[in-house]
Amino acid sequence: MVDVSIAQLLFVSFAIFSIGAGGFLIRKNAISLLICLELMLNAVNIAFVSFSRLHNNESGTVLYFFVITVAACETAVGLAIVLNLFRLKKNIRIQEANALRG
Amino acid sequence: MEDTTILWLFLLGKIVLFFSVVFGAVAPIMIWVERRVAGLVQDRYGPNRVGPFGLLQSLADGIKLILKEPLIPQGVRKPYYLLAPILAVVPAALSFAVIPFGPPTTLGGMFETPQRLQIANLNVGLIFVMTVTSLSVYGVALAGWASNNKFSVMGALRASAQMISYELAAGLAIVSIIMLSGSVDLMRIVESQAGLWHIFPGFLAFLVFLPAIYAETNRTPFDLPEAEAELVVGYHTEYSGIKFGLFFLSEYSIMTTVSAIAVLLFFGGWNLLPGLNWADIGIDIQNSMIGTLIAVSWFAAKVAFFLFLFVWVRWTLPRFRYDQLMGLGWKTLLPIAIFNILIIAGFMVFA
Amino acid sequence: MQIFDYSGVLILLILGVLTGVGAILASEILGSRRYYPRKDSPYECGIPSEGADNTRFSVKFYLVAVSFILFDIETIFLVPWAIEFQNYLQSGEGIFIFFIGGLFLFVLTLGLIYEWRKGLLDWNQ
Amino acid sequence: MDASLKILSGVAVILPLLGSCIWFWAKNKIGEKITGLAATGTLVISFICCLTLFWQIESSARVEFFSWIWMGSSELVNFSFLLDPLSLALGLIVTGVGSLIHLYATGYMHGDEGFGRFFSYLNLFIFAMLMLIWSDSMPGIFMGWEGVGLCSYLLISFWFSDEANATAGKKAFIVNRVGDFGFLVAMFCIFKAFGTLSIPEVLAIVNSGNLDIVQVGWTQWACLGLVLGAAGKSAQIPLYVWLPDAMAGPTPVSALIHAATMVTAGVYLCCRLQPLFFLNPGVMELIAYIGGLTALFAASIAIFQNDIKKVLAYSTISQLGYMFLAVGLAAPVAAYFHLMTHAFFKALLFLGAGSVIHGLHHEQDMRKMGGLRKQMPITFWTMTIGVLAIAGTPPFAGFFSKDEILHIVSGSHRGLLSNIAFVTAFMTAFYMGRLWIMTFFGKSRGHREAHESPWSMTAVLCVLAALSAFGGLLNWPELWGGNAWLEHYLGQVVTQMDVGHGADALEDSLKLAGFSSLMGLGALGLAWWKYRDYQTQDFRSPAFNLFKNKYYIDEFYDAVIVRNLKRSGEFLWKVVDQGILDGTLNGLAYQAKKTSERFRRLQNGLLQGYALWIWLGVLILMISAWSVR
Amino acid sequence: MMEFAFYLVAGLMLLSAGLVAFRPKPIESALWLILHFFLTSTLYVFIGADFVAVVQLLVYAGAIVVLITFVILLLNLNPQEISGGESIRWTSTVLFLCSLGAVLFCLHISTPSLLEKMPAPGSSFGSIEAFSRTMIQNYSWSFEVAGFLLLLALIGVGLLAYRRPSTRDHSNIENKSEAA
Repeated sequence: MVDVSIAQLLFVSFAIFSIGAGGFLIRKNAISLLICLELMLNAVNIAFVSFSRLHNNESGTVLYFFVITVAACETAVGLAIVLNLFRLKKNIRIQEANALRG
Repeated sequence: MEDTTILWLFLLGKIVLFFSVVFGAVAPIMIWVERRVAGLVQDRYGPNRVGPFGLLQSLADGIKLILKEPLIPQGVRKPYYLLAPILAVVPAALSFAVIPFGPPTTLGGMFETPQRLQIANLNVGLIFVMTVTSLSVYGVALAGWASNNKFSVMGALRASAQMISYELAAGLAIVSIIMLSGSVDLMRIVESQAGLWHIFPGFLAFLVFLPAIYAETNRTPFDLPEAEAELVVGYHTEYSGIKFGLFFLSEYSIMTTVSAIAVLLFFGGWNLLPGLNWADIGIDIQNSMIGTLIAVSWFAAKVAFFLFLFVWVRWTLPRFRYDQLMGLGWKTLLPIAIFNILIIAGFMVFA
Repeated sequence: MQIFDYSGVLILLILGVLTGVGAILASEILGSRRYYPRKDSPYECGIPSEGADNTRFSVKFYLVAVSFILFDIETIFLVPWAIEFQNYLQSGEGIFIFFIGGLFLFVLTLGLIYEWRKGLLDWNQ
Repeated sequence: MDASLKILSGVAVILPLLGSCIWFWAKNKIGEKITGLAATGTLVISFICCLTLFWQIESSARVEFFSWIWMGSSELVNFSFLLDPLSLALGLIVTGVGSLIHLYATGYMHGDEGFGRFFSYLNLFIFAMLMLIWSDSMPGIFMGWEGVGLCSYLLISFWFSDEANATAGKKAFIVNRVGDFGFLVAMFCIFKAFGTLSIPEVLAIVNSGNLDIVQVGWTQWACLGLVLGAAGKSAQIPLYVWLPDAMAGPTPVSALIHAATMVTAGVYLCCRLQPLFFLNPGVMELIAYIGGLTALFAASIAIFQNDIKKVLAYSTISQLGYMFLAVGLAAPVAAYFHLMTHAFFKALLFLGAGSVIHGLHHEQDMRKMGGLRKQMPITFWTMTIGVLAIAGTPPFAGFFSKDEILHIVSGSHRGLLSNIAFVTAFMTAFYMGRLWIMTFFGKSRGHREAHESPWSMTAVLCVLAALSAFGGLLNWPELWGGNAWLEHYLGQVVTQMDVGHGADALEDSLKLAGFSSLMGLGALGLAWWKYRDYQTQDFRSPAFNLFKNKYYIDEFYDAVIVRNLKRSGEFLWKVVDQGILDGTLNGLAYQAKKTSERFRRLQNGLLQGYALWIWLGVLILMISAWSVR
Repeated sequence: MMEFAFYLVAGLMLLSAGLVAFRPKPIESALWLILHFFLTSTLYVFIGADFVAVVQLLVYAGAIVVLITFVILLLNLNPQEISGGESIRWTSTVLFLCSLGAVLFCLHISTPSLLEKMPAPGSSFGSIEAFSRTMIQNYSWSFEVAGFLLLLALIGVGLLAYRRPSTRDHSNIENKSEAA
């Protein structure tokens, strides 16, 4: 197994997370948003597994498992909402879905 | 321990063996067998002109495909159109990585310790196979979407939906087998079947697994998406030449992988018979070269039988309508698989 | 020696890609070139294609995909349970492991029944 | 003895009150004629009770009814009557003249839809007047005082449908309230000084003489308050403006309230609390001068008035001025005598004017009258007796009471006041003559045919004419061989300044009497000469406008007080209430809205905006956690 | 050699993540996402977590991205409708970069203990037997809750996405709106 320091792993994880967050903030259509969200969740998983490896304890990977289920459910419901959005507005630009405002 | 170079050589040897056998031999022979059996079933001769009994017919077809014009229809999404066949072939190739086609042997003394006759003995072997089958959906989906033809898109969606739903049933069947054998590594699953093949306790699982693998490879009863009559050959309508060949190649290689898995999980891989083992009849499959060869050939025979089963089923069963097909997948196989898990669990706990 | 095995997988992956790309390149090079318009239009049993080419598709496919994900994860959750099944059996807590798996399966069959009753699974078009 | 007194006084007071409640809705039940007679009947009964009380009570009696227990300490306010010469005399006048006017009113108000209502108000007025003059405690008097004010308001604006009447009623009520304010201040000071409000106790303490300086100081304020109250109620200089406007009410009302009874309340009050006024002679002097000035002032205005009732109103004010003059010069008996005679002939004059107006179908402007001598003979003769009486011609009552006052005024050696008194006497005679001639002599300027009033009105006129003719007998001066009955009768209660009884006194009084009667007749002759063939013209001098417009007093009051009040009210309303209170409140609300408006924009529905804020929050959290490490 | 492999994989991961986030067409970013998940699973292999690597492939690459691809195919939006002019909004970019820098700075000067190499993992780390033993032993309760969560997601999607078609059964989306 390649011996690599936790800092490097965390750096990779945070970098991916930032890219995902940046994408989330910048992109305009709903599906890209969800994809960026996947990126962010994936980055979190990397951190989990790397810490699990650091402490040589399997609970990190188990938590990874539950994060995956949450990601899956979230994507499923998210896409259902996007579908409805599309059905309603014939486009899925996020700017236009701003009815819930003060 | 052996020095690494020999191991690497052995690994390359295995890979070369796999490629030559699966891609080079099994696929073309299967095509030939299929057309011959089709002919016999329909009371006509199959291809028998090219080479003895037409054996070289499929080789000839291969060369023809390569020489055909690389036609790219207009209005097609070019990058994805070309990417699709590659995405179809890659999982087909990968799927064979974890299949052990023989007992751990020292190949007649070449190695001190018995080596595994599988390209990569991952301890998560079975799940890797499941992953690979689920990856093959991409090839199909992209092919349909890229070729910009509404029938092919329709075919692709239907094919992928079908593959997805039957994958589930296969997955749950595999889970029950894992329960029986207690491990995910294929080698250990085969060793656990030494006494009793899994087909007997897990007969329901096999009952679910068989139709699942047929649906997964879009074979006969479930080949509606590419049926000529309805959907103009489905998702690879716009493909011609070698690109179509690649789809064909990936289909047949996945077919061999899946039948190999079926043999490994249910029919005890290279074990002789449920009650009888090689050692009982005096053949040392671990150290003697010949023993290993006999075991491997016994395993190959079983896989051949399953392949023949594919062809046989193709020309006997009528094609499912799509809603029957999906209904079977979701409303019968899946419940049976779940029920089967409970039965086996209950059986093991209380009996 | 995990690396040794994964390198096997890697090599196979590379070989697969190579066969794909190689085949396409070969046909590019060796293929003959004769061009006339009829070949380029999408093939529909000879009938010139009509109707919008980007017709949308039933939401059923989406529902199938979602059910697939959720049940796939169920399968994945069951795998470790299956693996641990025999250990707990030998250590005498068979009932406990059975109960856990049973409850999990029951919850998810509820989902399946819900879908079945709601008519998501019947493709009667 | 006490029980019978209690019953009599009770009946005399309560009967009018009950009456007022009944007549209100009785009119359409039992018909107009019967209501009128019944109302007059209640008055006659209470007059009879007064008469019997008058005969039975020698000096004074105190009748206890009940005390307003729930009004704090019991001795503070108790509901009881003090029946002594002062209150009984006035009581007789009130009920007597009242019943006559009730009889007159049945004729005058015939056919008016508010008939029942009118009589209920009149009865209520009588009840209030009796309460005022009979109750023995200041709050009791005050209750009567207010009741009278109320009834005057109700009766002045009787025909409230007409805007002018309503405003006149309001004006009378408000001006009276100013007077009542003075009365209240007086009550507080008395209570502060003597700790009690019952008049006998107060007078006992004052007469006992052992008062310390502080108490005297308080009494001074009390007297000033009383003067203000009296001026308000009896229409003296500062607060007289309401009486001329009060003529908007029906004529019987003017006769009863604004001639005979209510306006005399002030005089009665000063006589009742005379010991208090003796404590501070300055106030007495003030009263005298107020009286004199009012007399002169009102008389000068009366000369130039063309409305018959306005002339009589101003003459009432000037006669009251005379009474105050007498009270001011410590001659309450003279004031009282003039008050009684004035009640008779002024009621007569008013009712006469009423019948003239009734005859001419509500025509009040003298310039449109004239030559009514033949058409209304009874009214003419009774009016002549009244005019002669007020002008001070010898045989009539007016001569004796006015002469008494003139005698006192000249006797008090106050040059200015005596001159004022004599000039006013001349002016009184002149304007009464003018009125007399313009209405009854000359050609009939009015184009309508006048008819004589019915018997109920003319009979009352005759009775009053008789009274004003023989009224003088009440206090025939001893100097002239009379028994001065009133002087002796009232002397039990009030002290009268002695004018001297020597031989030269007789001679002086005879000279004075002769001179005043000559002046009266001269004024009448001048009026006769001036207005015999009166067409339309009047004096044309610049000063004429001044008199004609009543010295612009009303406009002056309006400009100084009313407008300022309105402006300050406006200021309070606009600046303080709207500006400050509402301003701050609305300001706060506005600010809240503004800030919330800004925050609302933060939540603009943009999904990624929210994500940005979350990201920032996480970042800050991380950095702070790391820095605190 | 392994060091170099790790850096290569990490670099490729970042590259593919960038492409996923910032390529205009969603279908393209979906495919780059698949590559990204492949690289992530190789990263897990490097770390030693085998089972996690395969599960990553199976679930992420094999199921979730399939769903996303399906939706992209289903919606079949014309490209400009989906991508639209991706005007880079400077505020978010600036914020993102400075936050990246800030955290890296903190990580960099953080305790040195983070920087030295991680010890070799135990023999059974990452194997499926170890994973399942920990899971069933410590997390059996959350195992059930996860099942319940899946049920909820299923019902949620059932409610959201599927409206019982009216009598005229046009099951494709295009005229679903009239039917609904």
